[in-house]
Amino acid sequence: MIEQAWIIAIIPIVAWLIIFLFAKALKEKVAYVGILAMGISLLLSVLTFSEALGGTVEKSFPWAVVGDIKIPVGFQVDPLTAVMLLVITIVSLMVQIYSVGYMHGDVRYAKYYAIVSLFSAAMLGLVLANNFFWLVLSWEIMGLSSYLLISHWYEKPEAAAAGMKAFITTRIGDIGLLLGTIMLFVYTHSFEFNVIAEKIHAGEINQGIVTVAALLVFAGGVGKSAQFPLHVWLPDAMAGPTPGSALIHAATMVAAGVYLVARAYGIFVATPYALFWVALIGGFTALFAATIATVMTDIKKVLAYSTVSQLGYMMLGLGAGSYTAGIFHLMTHAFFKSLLFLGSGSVIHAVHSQEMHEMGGLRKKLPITYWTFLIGTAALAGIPPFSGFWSKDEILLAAYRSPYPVLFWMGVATAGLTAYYMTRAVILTFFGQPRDHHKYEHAHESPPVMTVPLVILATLAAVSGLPGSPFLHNAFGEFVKFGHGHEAEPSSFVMIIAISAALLGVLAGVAIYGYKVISREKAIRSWRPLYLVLKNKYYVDEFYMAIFVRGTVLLAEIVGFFDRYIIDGLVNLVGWLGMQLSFLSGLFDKYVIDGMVNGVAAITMALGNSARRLQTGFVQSYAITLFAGVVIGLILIQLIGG
Amino acid sequence: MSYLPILPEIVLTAAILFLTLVVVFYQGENRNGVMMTGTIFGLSVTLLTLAFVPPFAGYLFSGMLTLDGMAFFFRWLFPAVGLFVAFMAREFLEVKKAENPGEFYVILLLAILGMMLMASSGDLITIYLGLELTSISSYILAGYLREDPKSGEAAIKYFLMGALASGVLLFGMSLFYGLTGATNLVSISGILHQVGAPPLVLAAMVFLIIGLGFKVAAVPFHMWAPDAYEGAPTPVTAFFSVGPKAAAFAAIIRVFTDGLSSLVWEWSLAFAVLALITMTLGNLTALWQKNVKRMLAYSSIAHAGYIMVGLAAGTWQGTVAMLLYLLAYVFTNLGIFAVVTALGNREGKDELTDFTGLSQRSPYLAAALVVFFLSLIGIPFTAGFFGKFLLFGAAVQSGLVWLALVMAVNSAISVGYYYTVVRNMYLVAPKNKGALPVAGELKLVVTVALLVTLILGLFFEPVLGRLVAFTLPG
Amino acid sequence: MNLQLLAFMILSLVTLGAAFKVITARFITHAALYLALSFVGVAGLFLLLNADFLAAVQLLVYVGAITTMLIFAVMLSQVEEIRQGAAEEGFWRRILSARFGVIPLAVAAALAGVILYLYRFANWKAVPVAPDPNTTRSIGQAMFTTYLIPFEVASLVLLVAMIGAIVLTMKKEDRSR
Amino acid sequence: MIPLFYVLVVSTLLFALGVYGALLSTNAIRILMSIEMILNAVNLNLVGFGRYITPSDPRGQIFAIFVMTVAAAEAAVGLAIILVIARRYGAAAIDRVRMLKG
Repeated sequence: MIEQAWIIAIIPIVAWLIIFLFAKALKEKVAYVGILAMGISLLLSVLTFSEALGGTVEKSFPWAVVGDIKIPVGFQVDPLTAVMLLVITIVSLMVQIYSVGYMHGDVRYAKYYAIVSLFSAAMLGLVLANNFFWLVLSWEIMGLSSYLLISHWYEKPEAAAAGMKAFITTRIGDIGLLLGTIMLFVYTHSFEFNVIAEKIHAGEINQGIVTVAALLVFAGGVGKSAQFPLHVWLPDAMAGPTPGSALIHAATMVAAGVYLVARAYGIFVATPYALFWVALIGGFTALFAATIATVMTDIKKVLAYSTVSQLGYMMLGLGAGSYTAGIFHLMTHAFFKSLLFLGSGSVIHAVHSQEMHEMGGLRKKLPITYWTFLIGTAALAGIPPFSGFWSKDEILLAAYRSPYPVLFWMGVATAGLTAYYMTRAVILTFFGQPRDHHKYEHAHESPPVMTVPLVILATLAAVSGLPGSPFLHNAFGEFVKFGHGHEAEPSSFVMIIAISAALLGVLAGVAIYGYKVISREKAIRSWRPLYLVLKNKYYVDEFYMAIFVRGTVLLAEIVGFFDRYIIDGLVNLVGWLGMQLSFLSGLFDKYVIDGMVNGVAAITMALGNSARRLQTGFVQSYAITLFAGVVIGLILIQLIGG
Repeated sequence: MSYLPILPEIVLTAAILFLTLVVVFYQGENRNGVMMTGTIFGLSVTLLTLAFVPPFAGYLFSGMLTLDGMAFFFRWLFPAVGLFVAFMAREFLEVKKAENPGEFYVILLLAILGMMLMASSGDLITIYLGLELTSISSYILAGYLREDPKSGEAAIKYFLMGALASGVLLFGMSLFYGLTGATNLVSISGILHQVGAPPLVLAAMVFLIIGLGFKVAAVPFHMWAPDAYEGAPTPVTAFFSVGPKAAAFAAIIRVFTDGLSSLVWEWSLAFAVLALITMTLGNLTALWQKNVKRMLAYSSIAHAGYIMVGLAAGTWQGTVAMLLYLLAYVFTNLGIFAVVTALGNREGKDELTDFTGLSQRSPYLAAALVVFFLSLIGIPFTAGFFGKFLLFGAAVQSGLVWLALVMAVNSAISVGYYYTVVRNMYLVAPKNKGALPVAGELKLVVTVALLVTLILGLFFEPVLGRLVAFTLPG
Repeated sequence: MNLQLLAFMILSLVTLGAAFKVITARFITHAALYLALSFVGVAGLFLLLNADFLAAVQLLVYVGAITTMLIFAVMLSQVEEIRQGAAEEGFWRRILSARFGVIPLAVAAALAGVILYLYRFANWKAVPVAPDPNTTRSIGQAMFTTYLIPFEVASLVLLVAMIGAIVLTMKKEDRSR
Repeated sequence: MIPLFYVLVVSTLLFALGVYGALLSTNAIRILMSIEMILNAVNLNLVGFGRYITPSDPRGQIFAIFVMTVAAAEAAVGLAIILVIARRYGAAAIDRVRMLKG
């Protein structure tokens, strides 16, 4: 199977086509097409994975040859790809099964399944690609599908806006990736990861160029993986359907950025600068987003910022030098975060609200959702022995062993905050007294089609950390590693710190929200400025609005002004000066000295004429530009060329 | 001397003369339809001839013509453009009650002949004559709706500015003649390689850059374009935005890579600067437009800026990228204008608000328009992506990373105004309810353009391979 | 000063002076007549440069065709303002205004200045060879051999101009013959 | 023989006068005349270069003949367009023709 692994990405595309073409005939049966396709892909991924344990495969053919530019088409299956294939297909399958219940009766049911299939196909293609060219192609397709998925309910203005925001914000990063790709190509004459890495390893490329290229590639990861400062799209993207969010924010889109850095690790390790920036941005994002998550009251927003924060964690792991840790956390996170999103979807489905302050006491009404959500929380908070604990521990270990201790403490602080805000979310949602009785009365557990995926994912969230634990001799690290892999030796200090941070967070959450030992209101009151800053997400959106959006508008206005007024304005200015001159030195102009009456009339008319001419549309202005351009061009070329 | 290689041009000329007679002597009711059929027949035969004439590469008629791969590319492209525009024109001329619908097609064919000549010129004289044949036809086409004051205004502005720019271009050509004693591009190139770059040669080059830069509407010589595009009849606007523009790029490639190859450093720098301001200003101004034709005018200015990046690269890879991008741009833009024509034939005002609710009134046109916009933005698996990708590559290869960066930022900005249309189509309730009646030939044009956009996005390799074979040096 | 140079000076003055009057003449019909005079001056210069055939063509095309066409168009126009030709303000009155005085003057003068400055230092590889005594014959020969393609295209340019002029100006009634 | 430079001075001045007229006048017909002056300047250049640079080759004169042909065609089409415009705007005053802007 491993020899034909590319089929895994083709199957969802076929599903997409079938849904696209026969949407009307199939009605809600389209779901089975998508689920069946993803099921087959999952099966093939398992086969591929088992074969990949034996060895890696890479196949490549020239697709287009343009002189000395060879654009390849090819795929590879190495441990990284094998793991990613499994993660993507599992999460996507669970999401699609779950959606049968969640999206039931939706106006654009078929379109939803079509896009989910396309989305999965793009991500699968991305992890299978063995070269930058196809990676960029899949990357762009994924960007487009994310736009469609996020603005699925485009009647809602915020959904339409969020889709656009995601599309444009990530595109800024994409520009970096594209340029990085081209730059690497220009210097190595190859798009293929392995060839590029080899050439760089052999020292054929200048260090400075490698650094710039690596940072450009990283920019792509920053955009897609919602790292600071391009994180703003992700929380808004919650306007999309919740299972879609689970797909985007757990296994596909956002994971792509982390995957990219891992895939291009050969470029990053060649230059210390690049990795340092990856770690710094990752660590900062992790802490930054975690603080925001502590004050969000919308359950999906909490999870959204938590996603941003955890992605930062993965980047931190990669940047701190542990390839294995970053990918390990990517995997465990995919399971527990999709579980949490689907769980929150189940809650939203039940109470028709996303506000945690309108929930409460739901554990009795939604027992399955409650228990699975709790497992997800434990995994995310890093409570042993759930999966998140093991992967986080690896990352903290890597940060601890890195030359920058600040990274380690950033990670620890984030871990504490994570435990705190998740505890808060669980307590607000499932414990205490119902705060909205009307909603509480109507709440009921979701149908099996939704709860079964929850249970499966909960199982995975609980146990998927074990392959990376000492119990299984760090099997994951033996399998997924960069080069020869050099695992940092375990440190009981790190483990103790990690566990205490998590427990501290949980305790704080319980103390404030469970037993009200500390009054929430009082805390908010005494820390009001800080609270406001967090509540407004550090005003990043406002800042962007002011700088970029208004800036562009301003620039466009200036340009439009130039186009419209400057030429004519200049003309009029000179005209005005000339007129003043002719007025003052009236002796030279018989029409002015003909008499005060005539003079005043002439000036008034001329002024009116000038005002009229503030509008463009004058051929003469165009002609003046043409010939003035000639004169300026002639002079410039002599200055430059001479 | 063999006339066989230019048989397509001869066929087209014969078609023009025949159709002129038809216009004069045919007095039936359906002149418009008859002339369209004749035009399409003439262009089809031209294309067929082109396909079956044995390939020929070299100089013809004492170096007046250069028939090479690039010439073949454009000689094939321009009649295809003509087919699209002819299909778009019939219903439009009928709806707008144009007084002499028949002559429209004759003039269109003459313009196409001029464009084909420009692309296969080997001499300044033939370039000039081809350019003027195209330009004079274009002035007439712009003013074709005599009763529409906007059309007349477009014509007069286009004419006056075009004639002045031709004067500038011609002055530069006369200087090159004086400096080298030759008008043949190959001879000029040879002499310039000995002469180097004295000040006057550079000055003459500036005249050529500005004269031709005007024709492709490079900022700051673009000001005529939005006025001419908005005022001209919509099928003519479609033609302007692809035909004469592509032909002017063909002439630019001819003059600068064939004739002024020794000055590549100087002119690539000039085009880099022009490309920078052209794309930036075009995109930023497009954000502000209310009229869809005017918006598309600025969009096409911006695209001319992108294409100039290939010139700025100054390498054969840049030329390949330009040709591929032109191909993608031409068909995508024709598709867009077919939709605009279909809508304008019913609504009549060409405002952005006319697009409201198009997804309900004509889902096919709306979806096609979205694909065309994606292609213009440069999304993968549409024709526009590979063109942009190659342009990026050519720029980076020539060390113009900054230009590639600006281009990438620009294509992000352009999402803004395309999105306005998409939002109007899908998210805003329609102003006029009811399905939009669309003429069959317009649907055909949209479909063909859509197919080209998508097929070129998926299977660009054969086309690219041929383009490379065409432009590879030596 | 030899006679040739004197003739050159006089013809140049006529050409440029008439050209200047084209710009400054108040009535458009006067401007058209000055334009004809300027073209005659250019034809004279062509003669001095041994381009006798071209001088004849110049007289035929410019003076005989273009100027006549302009004058006829002005005189026969049904638009009062064109026929009267008094639409524009006087030249001297506008010379001090910006759009119609200072800026055009500055641009045109700068253009002439820069070009002349560059000419001053140009190194023309002039060939001091006696001119072809029979230019008409050699032009005719070249026109139908070397320049056959441009010749044909030029005829198409005239064709399109003819059709275009008819389409744009023909009255509606004409169609219903 | 008259120095080439003198010829070039005359042609340059004629060119500049044409440019000046085109920028100065509001009358489209006068602008058309100015364009004809520019083309004449180019022809003078071509003939002058032909006389001094390639005396045995009639290339320059032939180029000039083509320019004249095109000039005639351009003038005819230009006049036709001006007449269409003049019917609408009542005059050949080009600065009134400004529906299309911004």
